[in-house]
Amino acid sequence: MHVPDLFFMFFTIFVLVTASIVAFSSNMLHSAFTLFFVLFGMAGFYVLLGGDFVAMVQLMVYAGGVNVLLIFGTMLTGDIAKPEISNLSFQGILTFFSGVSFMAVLLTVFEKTEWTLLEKGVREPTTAELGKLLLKDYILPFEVISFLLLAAMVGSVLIVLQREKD
Amino acid sequence: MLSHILTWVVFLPLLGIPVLFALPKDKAKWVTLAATIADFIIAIPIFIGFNKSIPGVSNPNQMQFVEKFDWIPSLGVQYYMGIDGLSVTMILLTLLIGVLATLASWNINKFERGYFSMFLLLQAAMLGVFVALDLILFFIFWEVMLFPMYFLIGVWGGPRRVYAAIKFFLYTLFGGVGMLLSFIAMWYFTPGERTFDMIEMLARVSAGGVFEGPDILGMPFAKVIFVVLFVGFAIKVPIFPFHTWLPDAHVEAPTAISVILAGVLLKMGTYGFLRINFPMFPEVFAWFRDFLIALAVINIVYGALCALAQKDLKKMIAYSSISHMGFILLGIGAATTQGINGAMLQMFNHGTITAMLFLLVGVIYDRAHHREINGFGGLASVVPIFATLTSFAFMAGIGLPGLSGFVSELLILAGSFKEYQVATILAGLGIILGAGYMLWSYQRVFFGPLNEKYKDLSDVNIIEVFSLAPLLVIIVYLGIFPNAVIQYFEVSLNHISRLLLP
Amino acid sequence: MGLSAYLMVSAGLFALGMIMFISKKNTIGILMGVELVLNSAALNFMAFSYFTPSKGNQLDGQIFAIFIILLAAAEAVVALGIAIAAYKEYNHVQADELISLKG
Amino acid sequence: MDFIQTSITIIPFLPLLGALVLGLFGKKIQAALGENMTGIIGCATPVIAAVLAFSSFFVLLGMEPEQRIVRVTMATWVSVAEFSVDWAFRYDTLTSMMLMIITGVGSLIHIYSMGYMHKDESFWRFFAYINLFLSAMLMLVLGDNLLIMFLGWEGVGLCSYLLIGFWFSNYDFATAGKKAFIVNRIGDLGFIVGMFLLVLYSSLNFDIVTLSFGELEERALTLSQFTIWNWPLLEVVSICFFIGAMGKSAQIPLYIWLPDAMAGPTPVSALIHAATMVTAGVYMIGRMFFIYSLAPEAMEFIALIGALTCFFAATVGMAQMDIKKVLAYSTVSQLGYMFLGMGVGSFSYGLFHLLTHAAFKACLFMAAGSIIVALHHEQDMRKMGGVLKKMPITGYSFIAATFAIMGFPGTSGFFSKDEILEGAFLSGHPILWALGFVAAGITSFYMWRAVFMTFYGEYRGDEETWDHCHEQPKRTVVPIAILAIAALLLGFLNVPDYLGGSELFSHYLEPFVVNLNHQANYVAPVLTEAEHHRHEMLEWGLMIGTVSWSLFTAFLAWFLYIKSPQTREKIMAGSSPQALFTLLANKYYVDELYDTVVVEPLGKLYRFLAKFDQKVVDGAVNGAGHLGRIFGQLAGLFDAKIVDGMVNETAWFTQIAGRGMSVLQSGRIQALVGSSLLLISGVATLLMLYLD
Amino acid sequence: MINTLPYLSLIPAHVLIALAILFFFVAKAIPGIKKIPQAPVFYLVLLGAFLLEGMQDGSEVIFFDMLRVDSFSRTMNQVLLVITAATLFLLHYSDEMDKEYNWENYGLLSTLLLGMMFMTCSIHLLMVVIAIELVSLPSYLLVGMNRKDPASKEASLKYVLFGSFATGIMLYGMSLLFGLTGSLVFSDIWKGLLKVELINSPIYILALFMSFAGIAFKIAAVPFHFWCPDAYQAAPTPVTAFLSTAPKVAGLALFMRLLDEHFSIQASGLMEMIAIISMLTMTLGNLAALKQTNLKRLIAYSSISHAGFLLMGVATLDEVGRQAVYFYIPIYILMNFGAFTALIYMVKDNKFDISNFKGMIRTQPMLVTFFAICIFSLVGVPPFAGFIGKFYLFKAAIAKGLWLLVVVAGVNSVIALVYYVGILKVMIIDEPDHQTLQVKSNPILMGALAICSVPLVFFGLYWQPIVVWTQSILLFR
Repeated sequence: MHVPDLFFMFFTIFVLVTASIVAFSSNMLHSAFTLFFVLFGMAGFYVLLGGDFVAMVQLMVYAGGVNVLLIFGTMLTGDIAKPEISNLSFQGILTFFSGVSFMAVLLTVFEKTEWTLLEKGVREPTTAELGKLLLKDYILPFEVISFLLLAAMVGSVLIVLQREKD
Repeated sequence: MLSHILTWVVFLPLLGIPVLFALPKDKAKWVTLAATIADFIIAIPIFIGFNKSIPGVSNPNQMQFVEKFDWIPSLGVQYYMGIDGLSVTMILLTLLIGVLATLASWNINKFERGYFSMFLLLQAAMLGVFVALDLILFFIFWEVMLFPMYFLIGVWGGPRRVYAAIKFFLYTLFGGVGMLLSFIAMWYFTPGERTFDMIEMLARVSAGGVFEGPDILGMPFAKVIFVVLFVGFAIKVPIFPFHTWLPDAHVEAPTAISVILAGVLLKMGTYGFLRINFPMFPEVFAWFRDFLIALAVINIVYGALCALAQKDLKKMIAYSSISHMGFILLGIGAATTQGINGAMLQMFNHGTITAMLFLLVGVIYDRAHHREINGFGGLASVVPIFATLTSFAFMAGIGLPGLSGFVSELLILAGSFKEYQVATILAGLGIILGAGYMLWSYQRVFFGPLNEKYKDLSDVNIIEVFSLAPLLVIIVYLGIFPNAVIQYFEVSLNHISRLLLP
Repeated sequence: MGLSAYLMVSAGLFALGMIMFISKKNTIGILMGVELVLNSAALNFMAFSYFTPSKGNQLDGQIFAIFIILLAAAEAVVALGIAIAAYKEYNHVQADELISLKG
Repeated sequence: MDFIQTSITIIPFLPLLGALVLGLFGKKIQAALGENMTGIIGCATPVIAAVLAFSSFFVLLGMEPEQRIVRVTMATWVSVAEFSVDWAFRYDTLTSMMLMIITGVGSLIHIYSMGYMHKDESFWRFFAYINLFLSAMLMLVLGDNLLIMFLGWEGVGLCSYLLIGFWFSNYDFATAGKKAFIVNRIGDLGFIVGMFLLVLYSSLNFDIVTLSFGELEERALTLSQFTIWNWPLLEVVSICFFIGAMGKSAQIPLYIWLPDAMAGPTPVSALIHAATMVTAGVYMIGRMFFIYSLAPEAMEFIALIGALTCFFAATVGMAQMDIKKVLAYSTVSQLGYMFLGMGVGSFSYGLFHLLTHAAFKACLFMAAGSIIVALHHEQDMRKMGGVLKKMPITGYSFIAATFAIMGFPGTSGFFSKDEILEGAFLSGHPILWALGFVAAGITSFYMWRAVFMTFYGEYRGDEETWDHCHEQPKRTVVPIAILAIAALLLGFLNVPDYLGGSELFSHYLEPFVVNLNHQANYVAPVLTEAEHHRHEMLEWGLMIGTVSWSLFTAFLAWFLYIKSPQTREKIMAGSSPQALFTLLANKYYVDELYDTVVVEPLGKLYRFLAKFDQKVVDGAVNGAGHLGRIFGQLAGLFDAKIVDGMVNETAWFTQIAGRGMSVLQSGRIQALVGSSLLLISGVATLLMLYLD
Repeated sequence: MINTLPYLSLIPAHVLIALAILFFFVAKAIPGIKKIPQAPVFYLVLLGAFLLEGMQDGSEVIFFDMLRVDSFSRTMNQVLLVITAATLFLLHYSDEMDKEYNWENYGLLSTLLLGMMFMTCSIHLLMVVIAIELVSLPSYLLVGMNRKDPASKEASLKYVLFGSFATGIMLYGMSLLFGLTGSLVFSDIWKGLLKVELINSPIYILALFMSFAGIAFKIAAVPFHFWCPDAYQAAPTPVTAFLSTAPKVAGLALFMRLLDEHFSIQASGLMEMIAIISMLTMTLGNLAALKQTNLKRLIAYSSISHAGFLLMGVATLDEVGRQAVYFYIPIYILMNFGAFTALIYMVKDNKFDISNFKGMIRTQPMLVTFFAICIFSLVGVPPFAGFIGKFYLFKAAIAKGLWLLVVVAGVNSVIALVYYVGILKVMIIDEPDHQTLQVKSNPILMGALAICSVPLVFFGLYWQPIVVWTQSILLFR
């Protein structure tokens, strides 16, 4: 067993456990904070998969941005004074089984599929190459997504600030 | 004008609509009357100039008063109108019923302009159906009838009008959609070059062409198309078991609309059989024929039996229509010359007779405000003229010799007897039952001790006489000289008979 | 560890995300489920980028993953904005109580 | 020729004109010009027609026997492809006889009616109807083809319907009219099918289809070679037409309408239900004798039905109390004789009986009507008696006609009935003869019974009526007397050979109606002198037997009703005679039988079907909806609260299907997502299973 | 490094709209510009973009396999621009959106528009995702802008959640596609899927189906349609009109482009898949519509079923089917905008319940007549254009032998009748009562309504112009 495999095992257990806590915790804040660990674990996977830059983006944007946003959201939409914000589930068993069965479908399908595989994956720094790609092949999405972010920002502000009904 | 006479005839009623909205609303009925009468008058050259000796039907160059323009060239859809023996009498019937139904609408006093504009639209659409020779044009006219009819029943009808109107609309649209799909499939798999020109299609079929397509959901193409088309038209006829909309629609519709419904609309189904459904698929027709005859007999006997049980006069007549339409189907199904000619004659005769019956029911309904057969009694002594007129209509409905209904039923039965003896005899039972329900209801309404409630009932007034008299004259005249009408279509229908029975 | 191991992890995350999505009462909780789903998709892209040959650049998958992260951010912004607006309107964001629109 | 052509063209349309005038303007005429004028208009047309008919007859007599036929073709009626029928009339010896009966008896009855219908407010309507009837009846006999005959056939049926229900405010009368019409319709179906069979085989074998009698006669031999349904074609055709005749001429089993038809005014009974219309069936068989001659089995059948009807109707007649009912059953019975005659091939005798019957039965009915009017519309013989004193002319006319109907030697009935019975016997149908023979006695019995109950003995009604009872006016009495004389004398037209006569009537008809034993292909048994002699003796024997049997029963009637009513009461007190009497009085319960076997099941059937139509057919087409509702309820998804849908009461079926989806539309986003997820995985799984 | 600027000259309309987005978002901050009336500016921009699209020519693949601009994309973009202009027009007459925030609203609308314009020409999965998101996010926000309906925020929230769900599924599916083929460009994906053992295998179906989720979400096809009724009901009516048409057009354009490069060996499976989606969509949409009492919601469901019908044309996967879809698009836009214009005309204060329309014809005969034309056209009865649209769709499906689909569609067009005619029944047959809306007449809106409904009759009788137009769209060439 190679070292990366050990890391993989670790991250797998780590991510699935934390994700389960996110999913099944009944305290909203617990979920929100635990999500940070999930995202961190994901970054670990990315590193294992040769995506050093992506892992960094994951940590900065996702863990640092989105997750913080979610925590803020949790607090803003609940009673801030209360430490516990409910994150209860309902139709639990049924949901659980339908989720699990869906996963079973996915796994069966994957199992049946013969993927074309590379001889061996490469793990080397990708930042430079990604930069080039972003400014050449992916210049258009790169530009367009800026509009997306702009619209998202302005729009969110707008909808929150909208006048009360008159 | 003669060169575009069909267009004029079809669209003249539409010209009435703007006029009608321009004038005060109490003038609406006069505008409508003027429009329908004018339509009748400008159509006279058609009946005079019609060449009775050429069959048309499957011969493109034998259609008369043809108007043919490219309409949607990309699709090969044409504005193609023309008539042959098959359509000419139906046009006559439609024009006639149009005028009479206008008279029958004289008492409409709710949204006159809306009523009469819908009425005129309906009239134009009905005429269009009978002259269109392009499948798409035909279908458009066919469906255009639906929404005026919906409103005419729905707004101006009886207490359960909404139900009846939507039921009518649903049934007919259901059939219509099937028809449309079949038309498209027929277009796609036309023998030879694709076309919507039904005469051209027929010409190719009669020259040996066959609609060949892939199996549809595991069933042979031609059979499926045939059956779907059949259902589409059968709903209009209506044929058991698609008939249940008819009693409801009749009961709820205002008098004039019942008249049109029974007089013209039902004929479109059988017209469709003769023009499109059967001749296009002669082989399937041969396969389907026994079943068709069975349906016809069921229609006749079943309709008559149901009519016996009805308590509402209009419903009784509606079921009698079902029974009578069964005769038409019987004649067409037998497809012998007499049978098919008789069917066509019956289409005309049933149009006039049933129209008269509904007009008469309308007269009594206007006065008594109900139609319960058992709610009357002894009216013959109070309203003798009305009773006499009714007896004429009833006797014509029974098929008394000397009145028009007899000749057509005779021809149908004689024709079908050549091919289906037992069915014909069973259908003959329908005639007996017909006498039963007609006389029984007549007796309950007009005979027996006078119902005191109605001792001051007034007899028919002048407008009603004007709307009834022409029908009476036609019924009697055609009983004596049916060939006055038969001569128009005989050649064409003999031709169809040859197409169907090679 | 091979491709299928990663796919299993991503399938697991996907299923957890779905479960959250279907079962959470709090809107923010549902959003978290969405994040899990998006992460599973990104993980897939990363894994495929690493294990399978790519027609274009081998890093296409990684680029896609980056964009997924950005999209997630944008979506989260909008979703939270709307959630807060809704909170102002109804004083809660419990999905099971937001049922005035139905039928 | 020309005269005949003109007159036969005019004859049927004269009464039609009268009917039209009276029908359209009768009410005004009656109001303005009075009843008399109306009556005169009504009577004028048949009288003129009668004059024309008789003059035509004499013109015809002046022609060679073989050429006594005139045809008039006026226009085409129906013509489709090879099927073509004309408006055409045919006048030959048979027609001339019928024309005279119809117009002659018709005229008399019209005149009689002026008296009978006096002071009826619908006087004009009566004449309109009865004129119309004459017109139709004339069409029937004049028609050159089956279709015109059928036109008349139905036309007389219609008029019969109208006249039976003439006093329509009485619901039962109207019902009787309806019954007559519908029963006739059943027979007509047979008629029509017969026609169709001829059409069918004509179109198969000839260029044109014809229903004209002349051409059918030419084709008869050809047609006789075919079979249908494993039967000789002409047998089937004959039976079919005979079914028509059964309806019209009230034979078993379709006779039930005739007794009820007595609900109509008495002139109607006399004209339509005795003299003319009901004999149409006999006329039809005579007209088409060439077909019947080729259908021996059908002939047997006709003879059998005729004899049975004759017998059973006569027995029922014995027990009736209503004088018109007695006459009605008597009519049925006499019609049975006619059919017996036709059935055994003695066409001319059957037709002769038609003629004589027209005279004596019309006379009987009119006399009865006269009495009924005089007794304030009392028809029950138990409340009559001794009327002869008050109404001698009527009474003696009635008695004269009774002599005729019983077959008293020398009267018309004697010759006609006797020849029929003789024909039956000689053609080898002893059993049928026996039925007819017994019936002859019964006839004599019930007729004399009627005479004795009505005219003799003590009056049994109330005083006031008796006081007002008097002889009717001339216009009523004269026609009765004329007919009575005719009833006595007409018989001499056809005195049989063995009585030294020359069978004038049969010979007159001969060119167009040939008795079976005179037909070309009839192989007459060669009789030796002795056999010939024995034959004659037999004829004499039969005649004497019948006459003495009739006289005996007449005596019996006298004995039981005049001489010794006590004996009658004693006999009637016995249980079995009483049971028999009840059975007969109730007409063998045939009406009840029809009710239970036909009418009630039919009623059940149509009521069931009407429900079936409403619930099942209508429902089945909407079946998806029903299923949807059931599933909806099962799944607990059916929400009764949402009944007030937008399209409520319209198309509820589809709506319910929509309602089943409401769980998806609960408004909870999770439900939505969950279901879409389930849908996805469901579809995916299905696809995989399917595609693997 | 390759200069990408020249590529921009091939998408000038996109650029113009992008500039407009910046302008609308930023301009408010600049004191002088703030006073400029916003709407004319937007109209000008739209007109400019329309003309720019019209001036272009030829077919190019640009931005390194990201976009493909051709006559198809340009025509679709023009359609989208027209829809946007119509929406802008309706926004003037609606009281549901806060006019104070017009700058921002227009900015969001422009963003949406830009996204759709990219949807019509994307040929790269990443571009597809971004374009779809570019459409989705402003849509979520616009739905929440209805001041008159308190449920607006709820709808918006549901919409965003559901949208994220669909995006998640789509991304997951795309990842599988990427894994299977190693490519993100449409043509390469189809080539990559060309392996025999792969076709119609579970993973193939799963990957494709999940990838279609985003598109299905945009055109509101089953099972991604659940957001649709809520969002349509609670959104400001002009936005509803917009959302019920424009994203569908863009989504269909994208769908057709995505499917265009498939190989014939793949056709049957795809056809089946899309046919199933199509059948489910039209059936569920129709059935759910039957019991609606809110007019806006009803039209939402009807638009779902119409999406099903449109997918019928897509399912044939051939030129005929696409032509039928092109044919239906303008008609569908006219019908829908006609209906929504009438609603805006009639309804104030969010009274969309069907009972508010009782006996409307007594007071507003013209209005109801026009509305009825639109409704009958939606039903698809002649002589209205909706019939012709369905006619072409049926024709395409029959030509391909998709009989089951044809039958289901046929039955559905009958079911649809029930609820559509139910509306008319309320408006025309029922008697008015106190609930019935009082309508102030507005000639301009009436004119707009006439512009929508009169062509429906005209095209119903003479549709050759649309045929010519559809033929002018040289697809992907």
